[in-house]
Amino acid sequence: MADSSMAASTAGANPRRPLAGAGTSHWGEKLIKVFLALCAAFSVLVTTGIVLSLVFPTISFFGQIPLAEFLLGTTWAPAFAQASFGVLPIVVGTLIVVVTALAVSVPIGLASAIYLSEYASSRVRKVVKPALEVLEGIPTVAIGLFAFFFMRPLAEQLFPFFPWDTPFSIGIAGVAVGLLIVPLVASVSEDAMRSVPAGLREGAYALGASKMRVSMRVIFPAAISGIIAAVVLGTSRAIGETMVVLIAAGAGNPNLTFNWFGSAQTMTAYIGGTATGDISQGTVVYDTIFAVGALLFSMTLVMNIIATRLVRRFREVYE
Amino acid sequence: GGGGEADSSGGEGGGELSGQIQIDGSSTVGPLSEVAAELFMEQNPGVQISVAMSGTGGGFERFCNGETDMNDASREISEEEIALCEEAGISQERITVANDALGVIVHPDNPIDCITVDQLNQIWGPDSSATTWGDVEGLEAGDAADSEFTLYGPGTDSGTFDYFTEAVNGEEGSIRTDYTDIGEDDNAAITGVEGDANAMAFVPYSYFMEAGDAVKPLQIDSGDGCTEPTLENVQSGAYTPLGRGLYVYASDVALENQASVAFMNFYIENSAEITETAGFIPLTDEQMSTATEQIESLSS
Amino acid sequence: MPDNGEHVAERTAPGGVDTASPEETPVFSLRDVSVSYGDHLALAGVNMDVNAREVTAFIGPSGCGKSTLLRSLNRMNDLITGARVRGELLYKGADLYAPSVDAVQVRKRIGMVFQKPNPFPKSIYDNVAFGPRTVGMKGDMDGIVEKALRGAALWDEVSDRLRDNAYSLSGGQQQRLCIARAIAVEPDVILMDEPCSALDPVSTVRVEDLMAELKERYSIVIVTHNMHQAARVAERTAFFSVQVDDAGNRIGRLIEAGETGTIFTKPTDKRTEDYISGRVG
Amino acid sequence: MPDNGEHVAERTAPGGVDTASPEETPVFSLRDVSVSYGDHLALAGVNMDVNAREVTAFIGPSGCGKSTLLRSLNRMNDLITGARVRGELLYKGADLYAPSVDAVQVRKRIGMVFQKPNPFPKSIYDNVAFGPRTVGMKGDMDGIVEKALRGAALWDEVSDRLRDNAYSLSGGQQQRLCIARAIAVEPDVILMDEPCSALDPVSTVRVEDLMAELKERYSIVIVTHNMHQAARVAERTAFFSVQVDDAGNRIGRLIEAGETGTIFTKPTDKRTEDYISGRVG
Amino acid sequence: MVIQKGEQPQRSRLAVAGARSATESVFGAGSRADRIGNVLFRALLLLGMGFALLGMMAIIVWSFVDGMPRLDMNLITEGPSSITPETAGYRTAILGSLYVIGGVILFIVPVGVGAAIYLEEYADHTRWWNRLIEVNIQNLAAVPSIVFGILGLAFIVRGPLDLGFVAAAGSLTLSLLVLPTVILASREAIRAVPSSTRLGSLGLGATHWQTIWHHVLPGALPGIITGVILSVSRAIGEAAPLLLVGAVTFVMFDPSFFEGQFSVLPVQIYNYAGRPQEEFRVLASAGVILMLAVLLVMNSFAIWLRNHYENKNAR
Ligand SMILES: Nc1ncnc2c1ncn2[C@@H]1O[C@H](COP(=O)(O)OP(=O)(O)OP(=O)(O)O)[C@@H](O)[C@H]1O
Ligand SMILES: Nc1ncnc2c1ncn2[C@@H]1O[C@H](COP(=O)(O)OP(=O)(O)OP(=O)(O)O)[C@@H](O)[C@H]1O
Ligand SMILES: [Mg+2]
Ligand SMILES: [Mg+2]
Repeated sequence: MADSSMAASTAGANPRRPLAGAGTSHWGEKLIKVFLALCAAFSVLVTTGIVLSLVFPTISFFGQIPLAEFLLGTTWAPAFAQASFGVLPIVVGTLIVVVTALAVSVPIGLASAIYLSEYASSRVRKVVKPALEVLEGIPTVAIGLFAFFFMRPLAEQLFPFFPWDTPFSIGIAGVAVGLLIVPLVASVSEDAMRSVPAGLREGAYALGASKMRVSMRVIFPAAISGIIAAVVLGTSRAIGETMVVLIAAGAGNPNLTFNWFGSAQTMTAYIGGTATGDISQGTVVYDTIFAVGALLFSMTLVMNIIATRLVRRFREVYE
Repeated sequence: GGGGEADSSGGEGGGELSGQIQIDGSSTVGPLSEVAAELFMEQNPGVQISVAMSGTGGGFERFCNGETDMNDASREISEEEIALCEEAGISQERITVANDALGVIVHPDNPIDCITVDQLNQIWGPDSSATTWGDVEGLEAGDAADSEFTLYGPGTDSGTFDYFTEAVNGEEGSIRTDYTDIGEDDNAAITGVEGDANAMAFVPYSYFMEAGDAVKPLQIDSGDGCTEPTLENVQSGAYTPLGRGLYVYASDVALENQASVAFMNFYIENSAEITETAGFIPLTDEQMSTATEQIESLSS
Repeated sequence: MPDNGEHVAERTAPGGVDTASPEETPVFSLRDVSVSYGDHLALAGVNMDVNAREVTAFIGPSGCGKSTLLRSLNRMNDLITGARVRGELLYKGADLYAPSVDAVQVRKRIGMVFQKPNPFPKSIYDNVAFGPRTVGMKGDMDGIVEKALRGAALWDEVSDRLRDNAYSLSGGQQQRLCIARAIAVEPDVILMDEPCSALDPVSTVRVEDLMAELKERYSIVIVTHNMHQAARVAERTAFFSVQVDDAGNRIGRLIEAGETGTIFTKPTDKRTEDYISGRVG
Repeated sequence: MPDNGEHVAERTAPGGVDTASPEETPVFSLRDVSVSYGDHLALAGVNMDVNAREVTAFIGPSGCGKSTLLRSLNRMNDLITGARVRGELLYKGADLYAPSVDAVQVRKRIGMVFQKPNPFPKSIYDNVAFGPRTVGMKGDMDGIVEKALRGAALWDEVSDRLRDNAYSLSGGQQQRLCIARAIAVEPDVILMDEPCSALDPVSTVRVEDLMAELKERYSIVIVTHNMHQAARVAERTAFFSVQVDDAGNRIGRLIEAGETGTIFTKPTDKRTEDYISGRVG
Repeated sequence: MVIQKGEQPQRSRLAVAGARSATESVFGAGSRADRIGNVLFRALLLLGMGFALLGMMAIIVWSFVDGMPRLDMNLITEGPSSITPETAGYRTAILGSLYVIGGVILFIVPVGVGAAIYLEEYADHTRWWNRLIEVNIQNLAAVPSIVFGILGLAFIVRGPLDLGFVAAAGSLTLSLLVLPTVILASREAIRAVPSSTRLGSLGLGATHWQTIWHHVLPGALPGIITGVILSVSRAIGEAAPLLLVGAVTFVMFDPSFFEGQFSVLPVQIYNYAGRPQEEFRVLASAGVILMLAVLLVMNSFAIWLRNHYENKNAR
């Protein structure tokens, strides 16, 4: 049957093509898609840049220091006369900070998130949520100074029986980093909980579930992928935090120690300090910056692969 | 990129100089250059001086890349860095702009007042096994002899660390490994020593001067008797081996412009005011004339 | 159940509450109940009783406040900020909105099934088991789940995939799952907001049969658009409508309530009659 | 419209497409159509024609693939990853799934109303105006909006609050808004997936009347659970059911399709008869 | 019910008690353990949130107490000084921060949201390259900021882009740092837009982009804005990567975007905090307060914006 043309369609007169239509928007749509795809692909470029900027100095580093010594050695003293390049001490320093920070921020952050999403009145939420977001922006330098000048002395006064040998404490630095990431964890996981459809909440309440049960058994599992993402983001912030540790953790000593109360160095603080220090470029010591950077990068990579698996496993579909 | 593009139409010493001068380098010397820059700009508002503190090494990298005009340094330029500069066709000269002293500080209650270089070496040396004051030969520690000491040192990437290890232990970076590294912030060493009767640390002059009575800088005996780390003793060279110079490296390329030359001369001529403000020790007359000559020869 | 003037052997409802025969104590007594959302008065001046062990249907045009009133009966409106219930709303003689009453306890006894299916993003099994676990029911959970699923006419379709996610079910299946979930806790009253609007006729019949079965033990209130359904399942029917006041506000009102037969055949109010006759098979 | 062997004066549908009389070109021709989601075959071997300017109803039990087939008719299934349509699906003789066909153009001509009301979170006005603006309809937008709202029997209720958010409407009002929205672009075909399942009878009547009006100009396919509705509004009815194969898979099948009267009174297939007779009101 | 001597209060108390016990006999009270558990749980949550807020407040208060003496106009109007810390301020650093942040916003909003739209709305997730991009972004979000400093130094300051040690380079470095956060937050926001909204639009014959532009983006806007706020807040406070791209600078003149040296607030604060003289420490604390004020202003604006859209968007 004859189809007369669609408005603005040249092909519409063709009775065989009742569906042909304004193709004009087509190009626009394609162009937009290409632009958006480029935006997304840009991130790959960034990663490539990071890898490239790390890889050459790292290769040069491992030309002089065996990989095994780097990864397994227990003394980190690149700038010493008897130089030693065992990275474990600063890896352990980083781990202490991360574990401490998570121990502080996950319970506090999730508690805040659940409270805000499920308990708080909208008025409270309207005040507290933005406040958390402002706090998220507290400069890390400020938190470092606070940890060093306030928290650490206070901790010694409160718990004099612990071995506070130095004005520094890696543990206190970890607690401060924990404080720093609380808003992040809280805010991201609150978003996840709030985006759980209201129908689920209603359904659970209608079964006589208490708020606690609704929060923990329905909302929490439904939002778990977002919550894991929040914790992963927090973890990576903790691993990557430089300034707080630079100020409040000192640099410890080159040997492998697990002293929570004492001074120690982390990987990022080492990079930050050394890169702005007086080390001359082209030396092995200078190259350690990149080797440590590469290690950090690989560690976060591995962590993320694991996290992505977890998120995928827990992602719940609704609607 | 970088500096060097100041236009020199203003003529010498006048108030009409203009252009940009970029300085980078050591964070120890940085505050000194800042004071110099600030004072200089007051008189020459047309000149814009920026002082970065990427560290001596990072600074040399930029300096030899032609990105900066001058480099603050708390140590001498290394072989690698010289090569870099040569590659870029930049010839540089070390100009001493101030004197500094490393102070070995202890708690004010510590009975020790004076220490020999050898005793310092016994404490800080790479093979040291000393853990109490009493372990150190000839140290008059009195009641504190049996107390274990705590040691603080600055970041191993700092010029202060290099200088101290070389002066006391004979080799850069040669030091026992079980002391506490305080990293970037020398104030932390003051805080540490202040709060611990058995602590010892070494810090730059400005830090222990500012701390006042909170800590006690020890006199150093390098064979000629105990010497206090005072301004006069450092200038006269009596405070050895922990007195040191602080440097600005300038390049021939940078000194092609009048503003840079004027600034360097200003830096030297006003040494007394600049160093006092920044908490360092002024140049001696001899050092000043050497510096002036160096500037002269580089810029011609 | 005839009221012969004395207590017949009473059955104990799962909630542990003794229920009287229908004629004795109404399960809900509403006196001048009105509900507003913020400034907006959605429903006003409702007076009615809901009898125990019967099905009561709420009918009326869209927006007349049926869902609103239904949600007031188990305090689901507590969850909507701005929602406010006024008047006297008694459940077995006890004020539902007394300060000492815990809304959670209310909802344990007064279950609800919603208009849009809202299964949890969990397995089919866990969806059904959630309620019983919540109210602390002991015993054979598999049995409880199976019973509830059979009750909701869903067992045959899902028995071999109880561990699948509930979202893999079709819309109708999801709704029946929600009914199973509500039944599983064996509440005292079940409120249903258009529970069959997403069901096919075959499932609808099963659910309606189920209601007939359930009303022997439970009281049921159902909102429905399907007047046939009301006629089939409900002993009593309440007809609501929207009145527009002078200021142009649309306020829901209870027009009349009574025996279903009476409402459908001899409505006393003109509006009811109009509505009933304006309807189509 | 009787086919007298020659072209009767053809009306031009608003989309600008000439539609043939029903008997001439079926608007949809399905040949051996099957739809699967990933590995799961949801619907298989459907052969049928849908005539223009008629209402065609899809009925059948829950999960039999009615919605699935409906979505295939305007390529909404394209949006479900894993969904795959096989067989020949012709729209006015043109292959709907030909590579050169743009799904967007398809949906401009073949509109859709969904089971769950899904208004946009915008004002009532903007909800209705979005479609016309999108397809570039010129002219008096206020008039277009009013006409569509009247068509959906919603105008009287919302005319004084067109700027209010659509979510402030009750469920039934929301669904009628969605119908208004679909009507506003004056498509060629309107697909409706249980459009009345959330409507009260009065609105239902209006919508049904509307369908009767609309079918003079548009072709309508409706999925419904309400067999009375199918009987009332549809010229032709297709009955679907679920077959369980040996492996236990539940596959949707078209059992029979034909004149509504025939299907309801003299079904040729036993399953249809069972379904029809097992149904209620 | 026993009524004692017509005592009014006593009687009404009894009446209340009677009514209560009647109510309780109807509804039961729930098990004691349950009730205690619920109260305890709520208390724990409150405690957690209290900790979060108090901990952060302590930092602010502490900075206030420390920086109080220097809270004056000079703090904003004056440049840095090594000679007169009593009157020195952050003028040039504030300008530097503004330049850097302005650049960050201009960069991350289009690129970040664009990438998020692509990944949520267009990308076929079965294709390896799209999966690569996703995994890559997630990983980038976890890369320590200092590593971005290394990247910035090698590729932006020097190398291919060769911008030099200027504000633009710092800005770009921080943009790369926070880009993944913006993308991830925007994706979450876009994903939270119900698919029924999309279907409704597509069902009307709207094109994919029309659907995104008119329905998905407006719906996701509050979430996107939150993501941008979080990212920009972070960028303002971030010092570590800027240490490597040249912000550790004493500049007494107003900076510009593409030319000349620059400094930013946190770096300037860090710089002052490490000085031997007490006056600089005070100045540093005052700087912290200044930064918080800047953050507050920005956040307030963004929150206003977000509420504005949230109200428009429904419920
Ligand atoms: N959460 C809410 N907030 C504000 N107003 C509401 C809310 N829910 C319902 N309303 C309003 O209250 C009135 C009654 O709505 P309700 O949903 O109870 O009607 P209904 O009879 O159930 O309609 P339907 O048959 O369409 O479901 C309507 O005008 C509606 O707009
Ligand atoms: N998006 C989807 N992904 C996977 N399977 C689906 C999807 N949608 C539907 N199905 C499956 O396809 C089959 C047919 O579903 P469909 O929704 O078409 O049924 P229906 O006849 O519309 O049922 P109802 O009357 O309950 O709406 C069901 O088994 C369902 O589980
Ligand atoms: Mg309703
Ligand atoms: Mg369906």
